[in-house]
Amino acid sequence: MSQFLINQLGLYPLLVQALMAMLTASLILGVIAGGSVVFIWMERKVAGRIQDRLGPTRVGGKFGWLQTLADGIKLLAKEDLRPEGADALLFRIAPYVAFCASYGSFIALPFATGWVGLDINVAVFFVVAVLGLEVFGVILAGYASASKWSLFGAMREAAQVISYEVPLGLCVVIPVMIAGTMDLTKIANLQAGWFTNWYLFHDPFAFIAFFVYYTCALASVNRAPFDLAEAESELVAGFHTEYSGLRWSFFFMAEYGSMFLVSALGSILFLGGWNGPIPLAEWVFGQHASGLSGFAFVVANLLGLTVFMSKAVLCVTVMMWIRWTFPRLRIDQVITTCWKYCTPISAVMFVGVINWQLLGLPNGSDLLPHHQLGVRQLPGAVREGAFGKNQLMPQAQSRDEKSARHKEALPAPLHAVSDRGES
Amino acid sequence: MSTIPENTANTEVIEFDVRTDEMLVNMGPQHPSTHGVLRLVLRTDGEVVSEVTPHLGYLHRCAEKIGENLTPRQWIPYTDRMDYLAAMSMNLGWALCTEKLMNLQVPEKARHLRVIIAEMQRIASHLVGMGAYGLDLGSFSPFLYAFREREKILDLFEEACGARLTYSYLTVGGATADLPPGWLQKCEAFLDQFLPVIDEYHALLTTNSIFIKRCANIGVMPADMAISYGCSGAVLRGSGVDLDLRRDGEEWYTNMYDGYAFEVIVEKEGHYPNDHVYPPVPPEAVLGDCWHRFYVRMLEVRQAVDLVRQAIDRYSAASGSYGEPVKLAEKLPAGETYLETEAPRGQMGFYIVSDGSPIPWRVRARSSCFCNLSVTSELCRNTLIADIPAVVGSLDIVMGEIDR
Amino acid sequence: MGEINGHAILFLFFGILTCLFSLAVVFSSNVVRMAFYLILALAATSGLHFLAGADFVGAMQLVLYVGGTLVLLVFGVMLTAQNPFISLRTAGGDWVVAAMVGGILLVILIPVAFQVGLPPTEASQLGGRADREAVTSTDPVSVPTATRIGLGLLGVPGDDVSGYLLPFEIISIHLLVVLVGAAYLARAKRRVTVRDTPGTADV
Amino acid sequence: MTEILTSPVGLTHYLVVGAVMFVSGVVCMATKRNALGVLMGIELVLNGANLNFVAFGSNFLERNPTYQLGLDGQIISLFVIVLAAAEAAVALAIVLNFYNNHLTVDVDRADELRG
Amino acid sequence: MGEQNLVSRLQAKFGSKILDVQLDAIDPWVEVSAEGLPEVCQYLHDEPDLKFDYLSCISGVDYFEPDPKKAAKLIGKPRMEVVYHLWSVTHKSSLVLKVLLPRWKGEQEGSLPDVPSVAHIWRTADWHEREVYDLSGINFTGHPDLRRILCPEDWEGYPLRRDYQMPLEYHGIRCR
Repeated sequence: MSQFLINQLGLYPLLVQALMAMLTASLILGVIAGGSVVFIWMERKVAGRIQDRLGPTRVGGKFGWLQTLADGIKLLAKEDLRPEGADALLFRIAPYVAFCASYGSFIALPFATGWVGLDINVAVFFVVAVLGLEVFGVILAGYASASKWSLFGAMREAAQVISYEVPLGLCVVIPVMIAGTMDLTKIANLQAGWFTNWYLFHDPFAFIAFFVYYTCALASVNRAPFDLAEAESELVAGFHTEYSGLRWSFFFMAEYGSMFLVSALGSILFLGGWNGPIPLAEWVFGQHASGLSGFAFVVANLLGLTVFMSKAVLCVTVMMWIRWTFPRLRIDQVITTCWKYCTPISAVMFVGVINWQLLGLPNGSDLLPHHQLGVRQLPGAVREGAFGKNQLMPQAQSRDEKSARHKEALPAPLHAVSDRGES
Repeated sequence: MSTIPENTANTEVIEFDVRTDEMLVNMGPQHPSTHGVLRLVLRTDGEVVSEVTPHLGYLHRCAEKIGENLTPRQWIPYTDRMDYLAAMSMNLGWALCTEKLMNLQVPEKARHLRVIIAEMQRIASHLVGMGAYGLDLGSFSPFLYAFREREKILDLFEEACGARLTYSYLTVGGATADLPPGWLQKCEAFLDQFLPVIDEYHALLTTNSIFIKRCANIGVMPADMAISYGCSGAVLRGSGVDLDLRRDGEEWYTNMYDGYAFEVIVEKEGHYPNDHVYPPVPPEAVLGDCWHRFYVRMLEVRQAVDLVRQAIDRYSAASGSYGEPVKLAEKLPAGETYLETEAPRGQMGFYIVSDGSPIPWRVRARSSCFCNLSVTSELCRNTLIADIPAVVGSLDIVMGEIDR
Repeated sequence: MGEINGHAILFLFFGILTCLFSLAVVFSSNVVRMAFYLILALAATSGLHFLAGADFVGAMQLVLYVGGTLVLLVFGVMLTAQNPFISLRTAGGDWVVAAMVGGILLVILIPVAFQVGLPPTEASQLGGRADREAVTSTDPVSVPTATRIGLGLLGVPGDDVSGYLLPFEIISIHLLVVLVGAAYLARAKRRVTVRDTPGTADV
Repeated sequence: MTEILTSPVGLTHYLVVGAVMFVSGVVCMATKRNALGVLMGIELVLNGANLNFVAFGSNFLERNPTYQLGLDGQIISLFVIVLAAAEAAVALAIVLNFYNNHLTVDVDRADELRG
Repeated sequence: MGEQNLVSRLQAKFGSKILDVQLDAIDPWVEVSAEGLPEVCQYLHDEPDLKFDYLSCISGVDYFEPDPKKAAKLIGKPRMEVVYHLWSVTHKSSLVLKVLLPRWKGEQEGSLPDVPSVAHIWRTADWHEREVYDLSGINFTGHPDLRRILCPEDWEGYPLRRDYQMPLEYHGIRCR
């Protein structure tokens, strides 16, 4: 599209780049803002249904579709309070720090082949890193509020997030290791085909690793039973006790944004991303979306987007289900869970997956016969490339050989797509 | 974050990892988990609470002073507002106490009616206690499940007396009205559908491993401590003290339960009565901890269901009056008496002193929660902040009764 | 010259942010705000890393520095803060000395920067040509570096990277030692006199 | 002025930013009496140096090919980041320890060893 | 009769500290002198076959009629009574102790009558005594922390005394 603007309309390339960047940014903003509106509505509905209630039923029709919007307007109209003793600058800026972290990590999150804000080849790393920055918003909010309850919340958050980043990172590394790349788009495309190709079913260790990942993700985005930072029965509202109105809603958006983000990340890493349980696009179009172009590509990608969104939303829903079912852990139990259970388990899973790969044991994709539509062979090729014997014990090679090998390691269609993704 | 000057007069030396500052934190009177307007002042060092000082009186209305200006029947609505979650039991306690002073025996039918109502009230009250405890530990849904069932009891009460919270139904001489026709069938239908729901509560809370982690071995209260602090009800029995006024109380009160078959819910030799039908006690739980207090309450719900069923049979079989209330300004004999009854939250005592006029000289309400709460500072010493809602919630207090 | 260069705009954005927040760290007197500005400065630095094509280092900077080290730092600030918003005033003399030192360093460093970073002469233009293309292309971070860095760390020398197995192992051991040592230091027990709680009359 | 926007980003740009960071760090270390402030100064200094390593190693900057570090620059900066993390952990432990003993984090008060 | 037996034991042991006994009342009670109260309580608490280990309630009752026309009728001479309701968890028996006090110490308005505290025997007495102090105005000597409990710390007067007048205002809040 940008090529079209430059060539046909004769627009200044930089302007086009800026326009495209703004378009992407606002699309992502739309995802996170619209997402939180939907998720907050969903949270209420889910909570309502779990608790034998109806949830919102009035605003915007039978299902209360517009309830969140109405609440948003109410929040906008609320007075923006600031405690007298608060550190004004930090108090004002903290919600935006939290929100920006949540928002920033969406930049590298692909929604379908090529549909990504910025195609970074260390996307996994980037997403986890930027998401980890959300803790600063919480800490600053807790500290700047000049309230003891907020401070307690901030201290808990800091301790908790630092701790859980370790097992979370270990679990994230497992699919990265299986795929041999940190590029989320590639990781997802490597799981194309039947659902047995998903890294969840790659081997027993990866299967367990997903649940450890999910637990740690719950903890790192502060959802029950790990919502210690805002434990309302102990700390009133924790770090956002003193917030109201728009700033408070920014914390909320950040929370729901991160919930969606970790769910989406989990579904890309373990649940096959935008690949459905059956290779539907391959049957219809004869090829995986990454190998298509033009209208078929868009259709296949839209299908993939739907699948991806449903997986992520399903994960979010399970988070809600958990929240409305379980009591809250105590802070020492949360930290114990991390260091005594999650970290050792994820370390064992990590080692287990390494050995599974090294020993060349059969993996999930061997369970079902590979369908013969071309794409299935790709992951195998990449696995060879990334983890073949010659790779583990490489000899000195000339530059040409090496780059040639890198080229062949990546499926050709992916090259094509990543090129198109930019245009 | 105010630092507290160290008191050098009364010191002991202990070892510390990282020296942090102590701070005084106000928990309440506006705090989600202090069950109303209780205010706890915590002295904390990080997450560890070294001292808890309860401050009461935010709901103090001096009901006892009001009672010196009203006849006993007129004071009944004021008893409603003590333990507003178990108003029927408050009514009953005061009515029985006044009847004891007047030496007034209620008819047989009224006796069984009172058992039905009192035990239904016990169910309703424990449901709130259970739900609110779940809320204290961060589990929201059981609260609404509990309220769903409680609503049904309130519907029944509303049908009987027209009120849903402050009933003034049981009164001196019996009750203000007989149960309406068809009420017993509805009540039985409710009990039938309610029994399986109890198992749901057990599944959601009692046996939930996070729940057990949060309250097993927390706030352990030995039996002698419970007795010394005058604890009562589930708090006392949760510590393994075999005392239930329905069985052990004064004759004037136990007569009401004469002929009823029930066992006091207390652990004996590692077992609760009929514990094969209940979820087992987890190995982490220690007698006298929060979990046991909660468990006793849950078993009492089940027990109350049995008692209501027995009472319904007896009530249907009994003939005669439901117990007309005495005259509003009935003259009281001179003298004084004290009677404790087993209300859902513990032993609710009333003391009445009369000079022979219709208006008592002095009335006094001995609140069970008042005594139960007094143990907080002892139980919460050197716990974590998160344990405070767990401990206070397990005492199941109602501030209306504490502050009177 | 010619068109405005997107890369340059982004560089200016992140570079100015970095410099501004670094200076803010210096001139802020509140420790928590200092930490906050430091976070922003380092985050902007990671942006510079991305712009220089070092995406792995940039992400690492975010994870380790901003996410790990600085949370620790903020934690330390909170643990050692006696009153809500501690601020430390710096004496005038200190400022003078520091300004002198800083000024001298700047005077030395900036000319060096210009000397070392002189644009390539015509003779060496050939070497930079291909890269210039990359610079002006839409995406400066599309060349993966993580794999090559990983191989380098495993001791596999490549065409533009040497083997670093020994330093890598040494640093691993070093990290472990540091972890144990820091834990030991922070947990060292000492005797502290605290207030006994009243109202414990025995029965 | 427009030249800075139109000319490609070069090594100099990075070196200047690095120099500013480095000097800020040094000044920070010199002026702050809070141990944590000094620690933050050190972080700034390390990052300034780090930026230079990355810049020298980058393929994307206009530079004199004499000063080409290749990926080694990135690896060294990785080591710096990791070591800085370790350094911060130890320094914080020391600060906490110091705070335990003196109830302050003022570095001027750490003078027991003075003869 | 159990109470008769108990009373004789107490009288034999404490003699003049047992001032009066009323066995015909609905709840039989024993009047104890203020000085002898802790001793008697300790005995009742410790003795294995009595073991009154549960203090149900402490009540302060003010026998005073401000209206002289009604005063002489039934209530007797003006006095304060502190009533202790004891209960034995072991033996399921109860006992009422009473301590009769002048309304004001030395008949001086404003100086509270003294009773020794029993908070060291039953911990629950701690709060109950605070409540009686707060509402009825009785000074429990030896109490670890005798403060108002239900009324605000700076409240004036003792609401459950018969001659209590509600203050007109409290910190600018109109009271009546």
